[in-house]
Amino acid sequence: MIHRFDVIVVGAGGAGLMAALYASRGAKTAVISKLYPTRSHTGTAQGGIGAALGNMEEDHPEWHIFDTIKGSDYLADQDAVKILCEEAVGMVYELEHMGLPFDRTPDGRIAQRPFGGHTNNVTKQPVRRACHAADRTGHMILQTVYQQCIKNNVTFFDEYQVLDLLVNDEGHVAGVTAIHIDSGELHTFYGKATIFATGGFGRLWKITSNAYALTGDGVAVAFRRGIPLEDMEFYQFHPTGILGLGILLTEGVRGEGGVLINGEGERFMPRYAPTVKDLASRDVVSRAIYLEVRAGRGIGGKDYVYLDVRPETVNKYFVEDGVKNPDGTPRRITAQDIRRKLPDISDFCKTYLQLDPIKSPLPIQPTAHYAMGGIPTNNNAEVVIDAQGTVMPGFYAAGECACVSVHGANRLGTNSLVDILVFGRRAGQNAAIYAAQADWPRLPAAAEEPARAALAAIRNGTGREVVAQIRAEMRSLMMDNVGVFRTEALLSEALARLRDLKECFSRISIMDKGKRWNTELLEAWELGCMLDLAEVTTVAALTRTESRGAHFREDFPERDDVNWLKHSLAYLEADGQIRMDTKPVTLGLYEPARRVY
Amino acid sequence: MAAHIGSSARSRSKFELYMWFFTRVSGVLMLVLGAYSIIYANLIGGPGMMDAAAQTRWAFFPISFHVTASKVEVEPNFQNAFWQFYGLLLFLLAATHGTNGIRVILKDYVRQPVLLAWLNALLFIVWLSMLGAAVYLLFVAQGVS
Amino acid sequence: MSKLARVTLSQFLTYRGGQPMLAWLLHRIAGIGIVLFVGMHVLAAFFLYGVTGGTANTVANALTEFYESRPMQIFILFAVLYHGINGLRIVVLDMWPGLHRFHREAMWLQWAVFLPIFLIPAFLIALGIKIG
Amino acid sequence: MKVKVKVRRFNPEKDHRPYWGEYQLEAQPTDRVLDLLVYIKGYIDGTLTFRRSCAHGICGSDAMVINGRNRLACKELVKDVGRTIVIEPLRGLPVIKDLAVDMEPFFRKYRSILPFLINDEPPPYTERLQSPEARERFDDTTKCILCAACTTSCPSFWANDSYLGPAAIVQAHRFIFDDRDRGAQARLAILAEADGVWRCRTIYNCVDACPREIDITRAIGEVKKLLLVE
Repeated sequence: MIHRFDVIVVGAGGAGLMAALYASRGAKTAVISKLYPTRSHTGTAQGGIGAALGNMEEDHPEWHIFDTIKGSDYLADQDAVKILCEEAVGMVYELEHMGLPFDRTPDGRIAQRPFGGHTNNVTKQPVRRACHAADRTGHMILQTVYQQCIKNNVTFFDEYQVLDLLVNDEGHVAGVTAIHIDSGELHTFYGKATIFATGGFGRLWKITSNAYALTGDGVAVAFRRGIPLEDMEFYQFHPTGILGLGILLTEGVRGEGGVLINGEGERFMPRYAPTVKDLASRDVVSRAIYLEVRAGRGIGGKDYVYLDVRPETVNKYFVEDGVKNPDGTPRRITAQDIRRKLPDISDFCKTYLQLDPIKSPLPIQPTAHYAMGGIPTNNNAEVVIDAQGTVMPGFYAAGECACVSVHGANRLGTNSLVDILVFGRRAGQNAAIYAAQADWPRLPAAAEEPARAALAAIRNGTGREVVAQIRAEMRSLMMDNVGVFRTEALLSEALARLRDLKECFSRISIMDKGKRWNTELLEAWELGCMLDLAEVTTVAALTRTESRGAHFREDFPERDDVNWLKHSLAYLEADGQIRMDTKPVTLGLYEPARRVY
Repeated sequence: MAAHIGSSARSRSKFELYMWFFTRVSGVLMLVLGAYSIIYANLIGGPGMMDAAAQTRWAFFPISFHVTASKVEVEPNFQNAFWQFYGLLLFLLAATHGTNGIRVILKDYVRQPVLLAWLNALLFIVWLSMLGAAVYLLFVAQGVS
Repeated sequence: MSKLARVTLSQFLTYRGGQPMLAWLLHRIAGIGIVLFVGMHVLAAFFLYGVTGGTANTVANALTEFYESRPMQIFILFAVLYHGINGLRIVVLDMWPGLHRFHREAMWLQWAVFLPIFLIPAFLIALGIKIG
Repeated sequence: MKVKVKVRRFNPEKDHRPYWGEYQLEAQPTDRVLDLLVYIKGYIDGTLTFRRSCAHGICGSDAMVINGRNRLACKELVKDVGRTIVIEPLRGLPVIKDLAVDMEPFFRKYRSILPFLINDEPPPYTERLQSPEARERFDDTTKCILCAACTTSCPSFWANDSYLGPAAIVQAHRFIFDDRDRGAQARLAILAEADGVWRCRTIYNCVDACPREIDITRAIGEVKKLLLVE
């Protein structure tokens, strides 16, 4: 079945919905999502959205720009960061006008809290920049933007999973092939402009904060269609995931005063980041945790530390650090404040740890969280396919699946929400403008065939390999070898074993041969995507012989601006090999400097 | 797939609101009326003159038939215009409360609209007949006994 | 598509709702019971006084015999008291929605009020003891 | 520890009626019920079908009946549900396959209550002001994740699926009590209909079922009260 729309949006998280909302104002728009939109992973974002409103204390978008660039370890494109941080302010107001229930200050303005890496550029102290709705800011953003889509009668194709990107011989994108999960039928979505907002791929790692759905389908599909992937070696590990499960405990916990404590009862972050301490950026904190664990200072000598947000602990360090409220009075928190400001966190801890954060410290470990890399785009969210910035006509990407790059080598907390909205909006606007003036691209002949063949190969496979087994091995491998600390030996081993796993993957079989709701088939297909992305990530990590942001090579522990102040691009060659290339970083605002917190 | 925003041509009937409120008010009122009857029965007849069953019957519904087997003087204590109208009010409340309750249950479980309409019509007739019977018993039958 | 949407009686009964679900079920059963009882009673009375002028009437006798049987008496007592007290709980919660927070406590309070009021007379009826 | 998982299976492509699938497996007391389902699907029976995504109670994909109650499979731990775990699809929505039900009727009701801020007044350049107290007024109902656990636990909904259901009313409450919203009258008119709030019989199954601990009956009660005093 063929559906014709001017603009096709794939993915219904924050970026997809924002793109759809704006595109639908000027073009016939469809949103395709493998989940119901309200299930999207944007909904799990907790702590806040960064914007320099200055509601609590002095703040400026310029400071936000600087923090983002510094957080990125100077790998972000600075023109894009400028757009991100300047549009963030208007974006937050727009969300408020859409009805988002932000928490409020006593005088009725949007409340803000400190977050890792956000600082007052003069005093270097943490600044309150994260606008929040309790600890469910992402949930409220997702709901609010979805509500606006309902209001504007956006057309949704819920539970349709995209399997292929349609690229014609002229190199124009003509839409996508998707499977209707319920019927098992393939549908062709034929459009003038296609926007990918398919999210990340945290499921590559064993311990992850990411949902089951985050298997990187969109990124893999684009990669297989010849689009290079940018900066894939940069994958962020969030420092505070619940031990063993990886469920996120927001940075907002530390924003409210929570501290990290090692097995000796010591608050160790001041040793790694003397100025902002526990509110250093995520790569720094995650590495610090691993270093403590390696030095035998994990809790009970094991591989985790405590996040302590008990009021007595927090207030003790507030006194020690001399932390003040905006009005100059000494800052204190009570158990009541924690319950009110972090209700979901309290709920997670009770459900999964049987611990009350007010009474007990919380066992945490770094958890795979966010892909800085992805489908390369320019500032208009148009996908670019080479180092020269050549645009692929009719193709847009936004959100975690895209790499603008505003996050560089390490994303600052709260900036993912800004990214999805600002660049989601740009993708929607630009796609609608493009669709209004572009001709219909030629639809490739037998457009559905590649997807049909891919599924048939899985469905008819008669090998003895088990999908779940391969998936589990891949995730352990990525966690152990392509995690926070990397070396050539670890990465080479990972690459060899990933290629073995890919070989195994060609010999799988599945039990479910039916058509309707065959999620076993789709999970197997998703595993193929993940294996591709795992390989790209590993190859990219092997290639970059320096340490920058989230990518830390123990064999190359220093940042190397001479050779590596550039983005990487990974291309899939016709023979299945991955070819690495680079492209320059856009500077212009701040020259790379040593990064200390 | 496309969102359908609620049509503007919605009826703005407040019937359900009124019935919901009536159910609550009548329920409380019936409890009050029942309590008053049993207090009155005890004040007039006392435990010595009426057995528990008679008191209960009187409390549930104040009609002189309910106490005729007692040792109390039915007339004029229990058989006068006050108690006739008291009984009528109680019965009106009870019958309407109960009929509405049945209507609500039918609305829950009967899914064919035509059948539901017939059952509701039948229910309405039963309600009217009950009221008729009650008026007859309270004002005619009781009057002649 | 619309397969297995209808909730069957067994699915209904195997859902482990809390006490309020039981209360609601009892409230409905009691309500229907009262309507039937009152209906029979009015009908019997109407036949007795309206049709045969106070003398014996077969329809009235049969109905009266049924609802004056001891189990029926206990059931009616139960129905009226339960429906009344449970109804009162709902009215109170409806009028002050803030009290919904205490809905579990309200259930226990309701049992504490209902049980003595119901059990003592029911016990007497069951034993056939008359007071007065 | 060994656990037995009984799952209500139904595949419309080959089954005429549902049947019980039984699986024995080894589990940790702190495993989520969802982990067991994922394990069964991965290693025992790949045809087992269910929805899941975030796996920590935020996305609302995996609401199902666990041991007779509506729960999110990702928020129930094995140690709390016992060694025999009986899992069924949500009641009152059409079963698509095994534990996956058709959510469309549910979302249709959600869309019918105008679930978006209505305010045509031109907004200020910055944010509209709202006091913390006014924000607190509807805080509880902003937590809803549309998992449908409440609506499908409601005997009124089971009896008659024309009832809007608790989730839709909760979503309406979130806007009606938001002092920035101007659409309360339109929403109240919808909720005042026969299939609106009056079908709520204060059974509290929804409150027990809600994984977000929203005081749903209170929210519905507040809407009823508002309709009454209007």
